Amino acid sequence: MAEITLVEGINLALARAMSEDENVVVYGEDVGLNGGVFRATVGLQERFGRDRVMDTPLSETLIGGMAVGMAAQGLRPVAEIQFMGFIYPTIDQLLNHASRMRTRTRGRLTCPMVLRTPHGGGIHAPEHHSESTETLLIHIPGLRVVIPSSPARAYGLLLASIRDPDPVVFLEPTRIYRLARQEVVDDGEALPLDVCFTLREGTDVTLIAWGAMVQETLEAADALAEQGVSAEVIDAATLKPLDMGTILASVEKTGRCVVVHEAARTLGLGAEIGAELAEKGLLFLMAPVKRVTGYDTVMPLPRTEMRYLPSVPRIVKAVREALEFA
Amino acid sequence: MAEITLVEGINLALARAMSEDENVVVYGEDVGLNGGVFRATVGLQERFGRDRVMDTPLSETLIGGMAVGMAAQGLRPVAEIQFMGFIYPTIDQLLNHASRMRTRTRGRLTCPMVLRTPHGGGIHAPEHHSESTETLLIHIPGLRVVIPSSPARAYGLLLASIRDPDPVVFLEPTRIYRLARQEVVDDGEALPLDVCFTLREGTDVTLIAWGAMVQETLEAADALAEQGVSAEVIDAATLKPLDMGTILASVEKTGRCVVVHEAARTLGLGAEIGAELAEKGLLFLMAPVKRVTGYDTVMPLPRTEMRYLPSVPRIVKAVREALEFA
Amino acid sequence: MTTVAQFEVEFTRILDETGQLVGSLPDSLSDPQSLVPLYRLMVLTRAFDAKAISLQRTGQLGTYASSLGQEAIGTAVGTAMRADDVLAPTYREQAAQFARGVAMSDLLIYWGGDERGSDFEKCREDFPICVPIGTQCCHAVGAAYAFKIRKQPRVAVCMLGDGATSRGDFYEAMNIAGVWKLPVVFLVNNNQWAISVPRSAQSAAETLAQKSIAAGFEGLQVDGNDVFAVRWAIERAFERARSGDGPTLIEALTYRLHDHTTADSAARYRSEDEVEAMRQRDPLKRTRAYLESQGQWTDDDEKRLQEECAEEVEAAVNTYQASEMLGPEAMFDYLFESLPSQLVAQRDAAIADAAEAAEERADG
Amino acid sequence: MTTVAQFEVEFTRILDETGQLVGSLPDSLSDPQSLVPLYRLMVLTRAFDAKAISLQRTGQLGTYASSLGQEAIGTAVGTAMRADDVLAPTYREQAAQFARGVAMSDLLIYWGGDERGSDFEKCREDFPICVPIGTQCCHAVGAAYAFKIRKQPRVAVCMLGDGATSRGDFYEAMNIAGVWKLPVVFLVNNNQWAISVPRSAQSAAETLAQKSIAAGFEGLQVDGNDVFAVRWAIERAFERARSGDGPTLIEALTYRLHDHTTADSAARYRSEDEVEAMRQRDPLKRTRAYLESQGQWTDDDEKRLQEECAEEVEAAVNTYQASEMLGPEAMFDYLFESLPSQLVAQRDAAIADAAEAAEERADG
Ligand SMILES: Cc1ncc(C[n+]2csc(CCOP(=O)(O)OP(=O)(O)O)c2C)c(N)n1
Ligand SMILES: Cc1ncc(C[n+]2csc(CCOP(=O)(O)OP(=O)(O)O)c2C)c(N)n1
Ligand SMILES: [Mg+2]
Ligand SMILES: [Mg+2]
Repeated sequence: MAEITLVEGINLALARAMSEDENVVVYGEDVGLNGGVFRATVGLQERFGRDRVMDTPLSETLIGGMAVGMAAQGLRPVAEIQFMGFIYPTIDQLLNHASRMRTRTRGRLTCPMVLRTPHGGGIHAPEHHSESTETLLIHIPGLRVVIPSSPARAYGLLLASIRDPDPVVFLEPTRIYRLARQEVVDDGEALPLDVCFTLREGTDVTLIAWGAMVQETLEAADALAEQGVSAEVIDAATLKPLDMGTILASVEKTGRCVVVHEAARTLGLGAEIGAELAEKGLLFLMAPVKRVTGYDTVMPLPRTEMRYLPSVPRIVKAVREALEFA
Repeated sequence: MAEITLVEGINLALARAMSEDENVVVYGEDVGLNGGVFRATVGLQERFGRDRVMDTPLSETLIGGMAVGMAAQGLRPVAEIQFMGFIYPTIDQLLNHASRMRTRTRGRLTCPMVLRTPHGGGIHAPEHHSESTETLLIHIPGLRVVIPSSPARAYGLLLASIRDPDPVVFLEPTRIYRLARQEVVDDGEALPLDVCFTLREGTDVTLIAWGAMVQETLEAADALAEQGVSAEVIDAATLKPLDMGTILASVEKTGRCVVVHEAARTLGLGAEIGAELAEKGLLFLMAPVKRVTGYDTVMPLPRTEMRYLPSVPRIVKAVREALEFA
Repeated sequence: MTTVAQFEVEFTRILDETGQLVGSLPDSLSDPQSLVPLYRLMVLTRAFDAKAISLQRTGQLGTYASSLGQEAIGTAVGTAMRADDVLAPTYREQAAQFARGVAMSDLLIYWGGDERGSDFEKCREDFPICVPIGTQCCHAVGAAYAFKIRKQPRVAVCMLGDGATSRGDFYEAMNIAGVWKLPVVFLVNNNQWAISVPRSAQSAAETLAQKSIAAGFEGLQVDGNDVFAVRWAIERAFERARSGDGPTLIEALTYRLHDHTTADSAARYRSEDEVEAMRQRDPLKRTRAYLESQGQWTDDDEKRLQEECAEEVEAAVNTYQASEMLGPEAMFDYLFESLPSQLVAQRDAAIADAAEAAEERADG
Repeated sequence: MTTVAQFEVEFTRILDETGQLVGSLPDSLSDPQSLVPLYRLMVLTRAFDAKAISLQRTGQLGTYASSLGQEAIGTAVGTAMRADDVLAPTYREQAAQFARGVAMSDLLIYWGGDERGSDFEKCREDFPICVPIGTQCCHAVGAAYAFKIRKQPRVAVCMLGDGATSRGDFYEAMNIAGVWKLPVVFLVNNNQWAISVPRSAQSAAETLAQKSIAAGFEGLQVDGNDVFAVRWAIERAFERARSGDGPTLIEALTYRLHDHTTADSAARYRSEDEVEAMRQRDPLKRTRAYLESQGQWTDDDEKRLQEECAEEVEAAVNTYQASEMLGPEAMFDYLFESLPSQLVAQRDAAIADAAEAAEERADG
């Protein structure tokens, strides 16, 4: 059992899936010999050959659309978009085809594809390299959207995504690609694609986050614990379909909810959680549902990007406001 | 003063804007001699010439991106995407460029463009012709998203959108393009781009809708009135930035809120409204915030599309549930 | 200055407008009897189109796109394909789909607004009709890639219109097909119009065939109203594809004789004179003339064929009209392999609402 | 079979690798003195690149993309443009931007992660550096359209890499430029690599120049390490554009001597031998050799130039390092011409949070 990073967890899951099922093919820009700009696909081409690990031309529309054709033939394409800021040309194919192929053909053709892409800011990357626009994908019916926040969840959720018979967008939080190491057993065990992970139990407030923000949120929970506040921390993980059951049960217990995401506030996934609470939580909500999010403005260039991202103090402050509500 | 339809209101505003400002150019597929597949641009090419009303090749990515270049040169491009289902290739340009040009260059270059597109279902159109995916646009910081629900608002909001110094996506509800006629004075008066329109005052519940769903919602309000329920009806109209002030004030008065939209439920704009109420409405909300929406599934082909769209009975039922909550 | 690359685009016609051979038939059509099925399919397609239009005009069908005048292309393509090849069609390739085994009733069901029309009984790996223009190009190369790495001698056929050649998808797909030498054929039905936009406004390229030069493989132009020429070109392309030589682009020159769809009025943007001139190049007329000249066809044959086609079409209409409406659960039941629990409540609500609506209709 | 279209792609070199003229200089460069500024700009760009890399390596700059070995292209393009033309650059056209008047300090500020680096003092209508590959092609044609309908004799120049030629945007933009005869030049910096993807894996097209054939206009290939050849080609393209003859595609053959960016290690995917061989084709070396052979350049001149460039670069670094961080309000103040009231609360919160964070830093 090795201690590995999140990005190594991705790599391990890819290798596992490829060795289990010869229909799995991995492709994208620079995923071959170069092993991906974040090294997520390192070693795969050497191990599985150039037919199954392919560098494509620089064509994002094609990267998205080709997967639909491959999947219709029973391949299990796992395509990479090099950064989330370059995923937009694939939306046409994701929305009009990938997510609809089964519906359109009454199940005659299906689309078991995965589109992987690095997600989020905080790594001082160039312009357009720090995006967290999961909303554009979450809103699409028929698509699953998944994001891990630990090496083990990266491994288990990616395996599940590749095995899933329907299209999945798999987001990878760059900021924690190498933040921490964790023991991950390469046992081929997948994680479920429709449940949240309760990372810490608590009684005073429910904190919900995903991706890199889970880290900030856990740190905020630590800070709150020092102040005597018991926070429950949930990693949403499968953003679509979202496990509102777990979230509602938690908020029913704590009475308070703060959602943390780096995506822009308006119609970030926090909106859906808030709206669900506004519908189903009125009898137990003891405080306003707070959203600590990126602003409704453009992600700044790296010198000031941290101002945009939710920080531990911003999370703590929101929790304090919720606690002080009366 | 003529009684005109909504689509004629669009045409009137386009003609007005073009005659006021020679920088306004109108382009897209079939907008020239053919006058647009819905006749929205009819007569414009004849009147303003082929330099200012241009049929483009069948290239949606280009249609979106060319506007950015034109606008940087001080033109005021008003581009048409033939149906909302074909807007997705423009998202790359809208998100990475149009909405950011001012920010990226500290105001050196700007992007006063309008992207018009028909919105929504219910007209028995072919596959992919009945989309209501405004969420994908609303979430984009720096973009305005507007949708009228009457001939007069079509005229006034489109004029405002064209004159606005920043990028606007202007959605046009096909289902009510020709539903009703209204007197519209071609006086060049624009409407504000950041306020909701309260169409009917009421005391028991606030109904919020936009586009074609305003019609269903007003009918539901009629039905409710017969049952002795007084519904306030708000046309959100400017979906981004959304005038939450008006909405909050209304719900503070009525204590209940039902949002109606044809977009899929998850992260439809109803989510943002619900979440805002979960944050700011706890002290006055008397009932769960209900969302009557399209389902989180693919818009069906025309034979069964009405099943997908919110109907008067569905709206009335949601209001009744809100009223019966205790 | 040195010349570093040179290209030519060739145009091929085998059967001229008057029904005379001006080239030699492909080997596969050397038996005169083999020509009759081609003619038959063209006539059947035309009968189907006419019926569909009349159904639409009488409120019995949704918007419909006729292939009038372009039947030779789909006929040649569909009949040249092997059963296990894959077709990625537009909405205007009825003949190709019929040749593939798509039931006429399925196309009516589809245009009648019902998803089951894309659940073909045969050619189950063919893609459904693609409405977002050009997007099918990416699907075809994806399928072709699967054929290639599995070492299957199969070909993916991507059909598209002249308008579609302006989409980036077409180009990105061609480019990868070229560099990966994929077994795919791009067949451009150049019917001179993309709704109201004429070919001349779509691209300054002298031919659409030359667009493949950008992707480093051969493009050729054929008379698309000449079913023999299209067959010749596609067979050649198939041979190349199956022997590992990669993709081919074929531009088939034809003309859209009908409005773009039933929702369009072409009279707004083109002259009746132009259309009339193009009617002279009709693919059916010339094929029939040739068959007659070869003693393969008589007026009686024609009459019988017309009757047969009318009957077949009528049978399809009956099947279509007998199809019951989908239930509300159908919105949910094909979204995922198994419905996530999160959607069960929505499904239940949809079923309940539909039941209530039905009751109300019954009451009212 | 008739040939319906024919095309050729020409390659041009004026100055060979050893610094010998193998063709004739464009008229604009007939005065030997006019060559020195070209050489100077290339040397300055190289000095800038080297400094930027060292700043990045020492944590004083963000990710940076060097133009090492490709300086001739930007130099030729930037110096050939008129002030009121418009440039749509990538991140690898420093020389072109400097020629346009972009301050070196601005590029440092940009790569240092500050939006103000795109607020150029001169060439205020030039587009900022474009990171999403290929997307700038659409901007260039949009600007060119404005020039055309306003009957201004201006040209938009779109620079892009070999990788970018695989993007649909490039093709859609070329296609409309061709059919609308827009005054735009597409200049492909073919440095043989798109990160780790070699030119051969990017497209089967024998040349990238031929991609314009798909759009119906001329494409030509030049030695991109030959500043004279690039100048010749772009001047010719400008002439065409300004006289209403529409767009041109120029493929400039060069080589990316450095890693893709400071975040890349090219050793993973290409051999040092290949790179070493390409170093022999260095554009600076050959230009200097030619100047020397013409008695226009001495070792002293070289020494003085190197010193001058180092000073200029140093001054830019100082300006960069003196720039203060943007305030939190800056996130909001350029989003719209005037901030919608809906965003005021967010702006206030950002300012308050920044203040609190600053306080905490002061305390801690
Ligand atoms: C991406 C996209 N844009 C626009 C449309 C609307 N539309 C439907 S058909 C058509 C013209 C297509 O022309 P062409 O490719 O020549 O095919 P044809 O209809 O002539 O067979 C347009 C613009 C669409 N369906 N998809
Ligand atoms: C749309 C898009 N996809 C991917 C990337 C990531 N990326 C940055 S540079 C690059 C390669 C570009 O190659 P090329 O066009 O040849 O330009 P070069 O860097 O060689 O100058 C890639 C893939 C990007 N910036 N934009
Ligand atoms: Mg056409
Ligand atoms: Mg390159």
